[in-house]
Amino acid sequence: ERGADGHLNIIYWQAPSTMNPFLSGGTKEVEASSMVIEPLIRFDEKGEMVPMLVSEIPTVENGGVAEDLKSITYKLKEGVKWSDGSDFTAEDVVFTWEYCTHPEGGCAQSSYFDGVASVEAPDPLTVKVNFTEPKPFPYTAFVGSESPVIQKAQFSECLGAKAPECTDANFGPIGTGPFTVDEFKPNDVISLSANENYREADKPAFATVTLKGGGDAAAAARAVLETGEFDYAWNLQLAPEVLEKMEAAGKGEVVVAFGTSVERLHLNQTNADSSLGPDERSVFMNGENKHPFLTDPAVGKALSMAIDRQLLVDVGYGKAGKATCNVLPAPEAYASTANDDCLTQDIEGAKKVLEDAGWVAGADGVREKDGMRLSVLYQTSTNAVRQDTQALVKQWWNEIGVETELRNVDASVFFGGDPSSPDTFQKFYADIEMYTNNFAGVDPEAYMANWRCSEIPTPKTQWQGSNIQRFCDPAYDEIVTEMSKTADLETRGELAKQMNDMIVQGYSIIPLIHRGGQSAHAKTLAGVKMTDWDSELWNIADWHRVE
Amino acid sequence: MLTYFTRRLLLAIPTLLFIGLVIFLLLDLAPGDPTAQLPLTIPPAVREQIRISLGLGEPLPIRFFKWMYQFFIVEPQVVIDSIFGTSFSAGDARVLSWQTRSPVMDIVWQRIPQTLWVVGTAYVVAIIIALPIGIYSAYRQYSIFDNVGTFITMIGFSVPPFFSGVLVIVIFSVNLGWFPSIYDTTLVVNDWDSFMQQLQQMILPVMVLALQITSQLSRFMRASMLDNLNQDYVRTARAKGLGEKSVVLVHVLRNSMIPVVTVIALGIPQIFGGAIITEQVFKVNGIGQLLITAIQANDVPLVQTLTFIFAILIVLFNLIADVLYGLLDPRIRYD
Amino acid sequence: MTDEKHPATENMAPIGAVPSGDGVLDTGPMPTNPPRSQWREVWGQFIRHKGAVAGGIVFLVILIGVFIGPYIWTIDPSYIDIRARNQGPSLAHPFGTDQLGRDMLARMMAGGQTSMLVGIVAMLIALFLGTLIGVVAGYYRKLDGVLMRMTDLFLALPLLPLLLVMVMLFRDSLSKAFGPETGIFILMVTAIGITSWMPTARIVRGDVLALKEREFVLAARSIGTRNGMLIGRHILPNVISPIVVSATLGIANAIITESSLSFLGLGFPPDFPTWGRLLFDGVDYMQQYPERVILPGLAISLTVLSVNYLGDGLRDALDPRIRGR
Amino acid sequence: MLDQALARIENLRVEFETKDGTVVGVEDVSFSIRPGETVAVVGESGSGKSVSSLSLMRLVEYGGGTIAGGRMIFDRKDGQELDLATAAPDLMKTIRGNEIGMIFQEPMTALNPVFTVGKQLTEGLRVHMGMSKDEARARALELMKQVRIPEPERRLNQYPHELSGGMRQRVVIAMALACEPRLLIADEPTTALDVTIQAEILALVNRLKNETGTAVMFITHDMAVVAQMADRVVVMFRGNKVEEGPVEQIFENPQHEYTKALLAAVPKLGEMTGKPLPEPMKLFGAVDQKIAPIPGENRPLLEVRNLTTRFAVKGGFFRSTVAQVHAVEDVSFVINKGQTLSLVGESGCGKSTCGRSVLRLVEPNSGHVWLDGKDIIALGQQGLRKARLDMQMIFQDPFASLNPQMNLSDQVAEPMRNYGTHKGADMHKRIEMLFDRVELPRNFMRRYPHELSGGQRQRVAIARALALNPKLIVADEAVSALDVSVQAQVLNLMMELQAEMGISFLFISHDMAVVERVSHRVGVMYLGRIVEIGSRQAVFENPQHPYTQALMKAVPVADPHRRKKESELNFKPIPSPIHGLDYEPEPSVYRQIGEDDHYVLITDSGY
Ligand SMILES: Nc1ncnc2c1ncn2[C@@H]1O[C@H](COP(=O)(O)OP(=O)(O)OP(=O)(O)O)[C@@H](O)[C@H]1O
Ligand SMILES: Nc1ncnc2c1ncn2[C@@H]1O[C@H](COP(=O)(O)OP(=O)(O)OP(=O)(O)O)[C@@H](O)[C@H]1O
Ligand SMILES: [Mg+2]
Ligand SMILES: [Mg+2]
Repeated sequence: ERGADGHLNIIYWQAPSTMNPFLSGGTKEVEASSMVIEPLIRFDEKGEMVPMLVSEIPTVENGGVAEDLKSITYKLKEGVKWSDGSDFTAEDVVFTWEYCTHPEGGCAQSSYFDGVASVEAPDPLTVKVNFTEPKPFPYTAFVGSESPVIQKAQFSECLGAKAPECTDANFGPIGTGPFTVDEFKPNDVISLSANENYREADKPAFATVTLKGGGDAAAAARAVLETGEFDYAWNLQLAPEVLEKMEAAGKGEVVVAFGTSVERLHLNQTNADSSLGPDERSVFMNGENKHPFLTDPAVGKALSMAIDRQLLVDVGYGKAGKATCNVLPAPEAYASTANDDCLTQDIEGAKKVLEDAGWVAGADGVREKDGMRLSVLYQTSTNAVRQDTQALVKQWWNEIGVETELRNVDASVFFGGDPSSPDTFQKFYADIEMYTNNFAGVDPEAYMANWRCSEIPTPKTQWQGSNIQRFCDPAYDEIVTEMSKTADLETRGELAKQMNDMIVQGYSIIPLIHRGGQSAHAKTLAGVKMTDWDSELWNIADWHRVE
Repeated sequence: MLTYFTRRLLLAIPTLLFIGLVIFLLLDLAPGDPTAQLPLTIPPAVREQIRISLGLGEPLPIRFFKWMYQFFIVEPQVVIDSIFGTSFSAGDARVLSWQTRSPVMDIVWQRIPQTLWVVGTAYVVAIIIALPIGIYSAYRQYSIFDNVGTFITMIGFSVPPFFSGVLVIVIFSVNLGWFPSIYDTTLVVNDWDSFMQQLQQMILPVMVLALQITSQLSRFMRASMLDNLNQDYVRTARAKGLGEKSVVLVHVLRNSMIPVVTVIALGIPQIFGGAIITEQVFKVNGIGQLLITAIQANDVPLVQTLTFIFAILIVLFNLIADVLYGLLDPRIRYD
Repeated sequence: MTDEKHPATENMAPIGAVPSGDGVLDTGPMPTNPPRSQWREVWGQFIRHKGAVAGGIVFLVILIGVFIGPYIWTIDPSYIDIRARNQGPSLAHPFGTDQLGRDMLARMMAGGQTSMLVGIVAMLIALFLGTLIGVVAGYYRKLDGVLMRMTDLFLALPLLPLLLVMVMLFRDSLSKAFGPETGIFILMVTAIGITSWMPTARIVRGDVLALKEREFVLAARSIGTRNGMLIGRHILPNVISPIVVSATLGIANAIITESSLSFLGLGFPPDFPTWGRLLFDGVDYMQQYPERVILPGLAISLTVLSVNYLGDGLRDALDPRIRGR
Repeated sequence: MLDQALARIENLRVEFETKDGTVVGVEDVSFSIRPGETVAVVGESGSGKSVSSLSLMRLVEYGGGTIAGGRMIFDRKDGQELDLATAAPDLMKTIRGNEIGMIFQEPMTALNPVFTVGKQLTEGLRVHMGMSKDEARARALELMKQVRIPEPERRLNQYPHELSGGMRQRVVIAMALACEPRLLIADEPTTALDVTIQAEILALVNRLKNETGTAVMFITHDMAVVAQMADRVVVMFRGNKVEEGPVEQIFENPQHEYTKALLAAVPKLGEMTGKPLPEPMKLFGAVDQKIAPIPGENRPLLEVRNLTTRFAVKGGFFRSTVAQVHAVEDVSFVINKGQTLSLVGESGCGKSTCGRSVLRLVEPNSGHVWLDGKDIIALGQQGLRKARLDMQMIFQDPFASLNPQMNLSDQVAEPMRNYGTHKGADMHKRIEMLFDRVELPRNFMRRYPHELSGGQRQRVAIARALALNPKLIVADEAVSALDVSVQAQVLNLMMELQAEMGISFLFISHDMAVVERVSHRVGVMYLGRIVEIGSRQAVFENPQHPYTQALMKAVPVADPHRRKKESELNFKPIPSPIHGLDYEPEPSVYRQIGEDDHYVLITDSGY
């Protein structure tokens, strides 16, 4: 029965700053807002689509998706109401598209509407999304927690440049989800209560929810696992033994879910020598200005072989990590198995690879060839686990005769796009850098397209671009194009694996760890279905209390 | 005194404008980007759109004057409006935070209560503890009490709060379960029970903060008492036949308090500035936590506004300290 | 003016008329200790201060431990022995090992070097700036207003963005000139130094303002002392006491600020051990491996305490008024 | 007068624990005080006078001392005898301030700066007499009237710093008298004050003694004051009593060597009558002392014309100058080579400022100063520095004018270092010579100022002033803070130097007897102007200006038979030297008296 289980306490150690995911695309904002506003379709814990506001998932078979793949038509569920009691209609969906694609709005999720020509509402319960090009995987707009639907009535005055002025709406959006916002304190705490007009009469089980922010991961974990003050804690990136010890207190349990996140090394394919000028350093010049040795696959191979990925998992990730050799480790249909040799460390093998390629140890143990020393600058963002990884990797590489200098950069600088800073990951003023990337949803097409030649960041593009390691292979670009025209899932899978292998075997990226989300919930909380494909709170309507 | 005060106040305006400019330039120069915290799945083109919508595209002087205008003209109007129900500020853009896209001052107002509760109480508690310790240590210089006091205060000074904070949480929340480890900012104190709850959740952070402040204040108090205990007027007071209590607590204390009171006054901006680490450790989410999250998120308007408010408080309390000095010490005259 | 005008000067006879020395009119008890050299005297007073001696010994032991220790305990602090991770104290690792199997004793020593250097160098920078600005503001009336408003400005400056700006502007050139580790060290120390000189400046200025009115300053001017000398010989030695106190607190403050920066993710890189960083890293493991917080915590506290007592003793020893007693 | 002693001190011994071991403050002292009697305790600095009195109050303990032996019998109101040395602290509390009152040496610091006079006055009354606030206030008012403070009601609400030194001292006296103590201890109540205020206060204590029959223990080293006040005298020397007797006997027939020396060292006003030139004092016990008049030369060295120095009083919104302190107003004088001109006058009349203006340590507003023909006012900074080679200053307070952090040889060496006149071994030799010259043991060179007695400090200051062989020395109250005997030594030293080296002195003092001893010429200052100037003989023997006459009258005479009565004294309060910006003072116009250069101001001086 709705509200029967009383109060639910959730802690997010990074506090949400707004409830409007279109204004701030941060994970914490998206997750918090997912309790209130919903997309048409969500992904469940296995990455499969679940209809939320539509009666069924449109496919080519059931006629929902046009044969030419240029449109998709959603049938909305009947009787769905906004929390203010008004009807949820197709107009709201159309408005959401208008809202997010307004040129002055700076909508953080506008990429979900890439390729969308228009959204129409032929009738109150039908939404038709038209694409400019055929779209083999059309489930982007209004699918997943990053692309929810907002109420037209509430936001109609908030289009474009006016968006930030609607503070009340941004902090307390009216939604179709199981909860409504009572009070929102930015970066601090959100108080919510059950939505009276939620479409399932007996849900949610909790009458009220508090989502508290602040502190750090250890404190959040402690609050759930040790003191029992909270029921659910999000994103517990902690040393495995610390978390185990806390779990041993018996008050709660740790849950993990894997999505597509991979911690990887990017090997700079361009020359990052610090003596080069700003127009040359790490600048891709059509095969000129190549990195002196990282473009040699033997070097990349040896670097990869020298790493004991499982140990990295044990030290830094525990349950929340798996050793991997693929940039695209999931979903299963797309995961290659061709590279799995790398899972076992082989220092001797690595040495031999280098030896064979002509890299011989010099007087100080560092290998050289043609006067070129194997000496790398290895950077990443500042983060305890990453620095442990760096230290371990450095030691292994030293063993095979590669000199390594470590550097770490404050995360807000490293991931910030400030073109004037030398330390951004896009600028890549280093030989090797390490971070995690993933893609939202379950379709890797856009993700794999990241490594086209045209995506390489350069000074001309203000260092914008997603092909960070400056990988460029015309053959690869062709496969990308091919995939964008292929609808058949199996073929798409093959293509994706092919691309994955090209990147991994070209050693421009060395995948290390397939990372999962790690959260904890109290033993008295049931119904949690942790997922990394969508918001962790995607099924909060089903959460309930047990003794 | 009044003319002195107004003269200093007037002088404060150019000072503050300059400080504002420096802060602005510093933050502008700082690397980092408001979109840094967004997931990497958001493509670069979208990020650029976001930056433009935040107003980052405009040239620097315009941004500075806009900010100054909003801070000094629009925000006071908003305050007036909210008090008198007028509508001077209608239509004027306020200083907006980049993270929340909401008016910065609203967030600051929201944070002040918990900061005052926790940091303010800690300050008061520290004063209440530190003064007697300082007085007695000085009165019995080099006694056991004095030595132990010195020892403890120096330890208190040398332990960073990120350690002492977690330590007390582990002891009092995890092992003993006496106090919560997480501060509830939504708690409304309206009856005895909620008041007790508030007390409970305040105890740990106040303890950690007060330890540090006590350490410093008691050193000041001790030194100041020592300076005065050997003055001639103390002997005069004794010769009048006054008891030790009134000699020390009336004659000596009043004089020793003059420098200490100004030190205390100068510490007050720190209360409003919050205690970054302690707030973070106990999830108090006051001004200090606001500042640090804003810095981490490159929320420039929020950071510069907070810093600037802090600068105003510093200038103001410097002035107040000087005035207090003049009030407490009849020998000092400012005209 | 030469002595020729007054040939009598050089061989003037003492005024025999006035009995002195042991004479009837000698004025009461006078200090009768034989004169000692100034530094011998300072030292003599210093070693009579029990706290100072204890503090000095502890400080010295810590210094020797962290700077000489690594020559005896030669394990590389960054050497990873992954099989030996998370061990408690043992003969092979007297302080245990960390989560990567690095030897904690070696890390404590390496961390101590950085922490001590940060403390001392940052303190020196702060002291230098604070004294300079305090003296100039107090001595030259015209600069007073400007300098004191500048102090307000620095009080208001947030350390973290400042540090980020400095890292951005100077890191590359510094690491090119001094190597990456020294480069970041210089940056951190400068940042801490230039954001913590203000209290010293205030105190020194106040004292100088008062000193300037003292008659011996006027007297010095009347015998032709130039401004520079006046500050050097007459003003500075008389503000030494607040400066020593600032120095004491400055070291502690710098060590703690550095560790707090670690907490905020801006301190030294995590692979660069400092006591503050070790303490911070240990906090998560506090319940499993308490020695990981106790050791660095103790090291910091001991240093701060010893410096405090050292400062007390030094201040007393440098003050000839107290020294004579 | 009762025979029964009010207080008897028997074999008192007081010790202090210091880092260098035990110091004996008072070794063995016995004497008694009868009701209605004034016992003067005299002796040099450090002889144990203060310690004895503090022991009587049992206040030594707070200074780190212990009463190591002896008894202090006090006759309580009810006739019972009590040994104060062993009385319980609680009992002492009821005696202090109630039955024994004490006036302290330093009026400037004895009052708590942050409480009003009224509060400090009523405190004792409320503790001891259990008075209510209003009663205590009424009584305080009465006391203020008794000590003749003008406008007593307003004063009660003022803070100590708002009163002049003399008034402050009177407040301290009122405080001591508040509960009508039966014994009043006055510890050098007038040493720091100038003659006029001193005279007032002495008269006041005398009057009170006569009116209330209080016994007074009067501590001083000024024999003239003793002569004015005492019934009986106790002479102390190095912690022991060396002589005791009625005042006449002590003055006329001293027994102990030390008493004789003390009396010999006292400069007495009128001693120089009839002598045109100053000459050194005859010191007791000194053999083969040459006493010869010091003629000097008749060539002018320093010429000061129309010197005016004003200090700005800032105020208002922009801290502009709203008024001026007319510290020195149109002052002119000449000092001949090898001669001494003394400036005398009340506290605050501008003597120090005048001396400093001559050296340009304070910038004068207008006027001319020629030193040996060189125009000092016209000099730039560099020239001025050079000119100071020839003119040096000895400051009012020897302790304040020495850097506490520098040892003595460095302080004396500093002027030579500054000008590079001597270097290395040469300089060292000269320092030694200077130490010998001012009679300081050479092994003092490494000492610090605080390790010296006042007299020794002043000698260091003199050595420093001499280091550059100056032609002119401005001696600002160079001996005021010293003991009589030390004072005599220092005065003689200065005169010797003058005779031998031909130094000219501008001697600033408020002690008329000293001035009479050392000067060739005297200028009397009042409110920034010289009201009378002339040869010492002319001014002292034939004072013309009414202020000069009043000043002369106020000087206590070291002769118990020539006591002054309060009625003879008549001082007007000094008008304020602060005037608005538009105030145009008249130029000083003088009238010549007789044939010599003896002049009297005829412009209105404000007196
Ligand atoms: N607190 C103290 N600690 C150590 N010695 C002291 C202390 N007070 C006084 N003495 C010593 O006791 C002796 C007597 O001092 P006292 O103050 O009685 O001298 P005095 O006769 O009053 O001199 P003056 O005329 O300078 O006031 C001196 O030798 C002095 O050094
Ligand atoms: N620096 C100054 N600023 C303002 N007024 C001053 C200053 N120095 C002295 N005066 C004032 O000038 C007047 C003369 O002071 P001065 O020191 O010359 O007196 P004095 O005759 O030396 O007195 P004393 O005998 O007390 O030393 C006084 O009213 C004093 O308050
Ligand atoms: Mg005395
Ligand atoms: Mg004077």
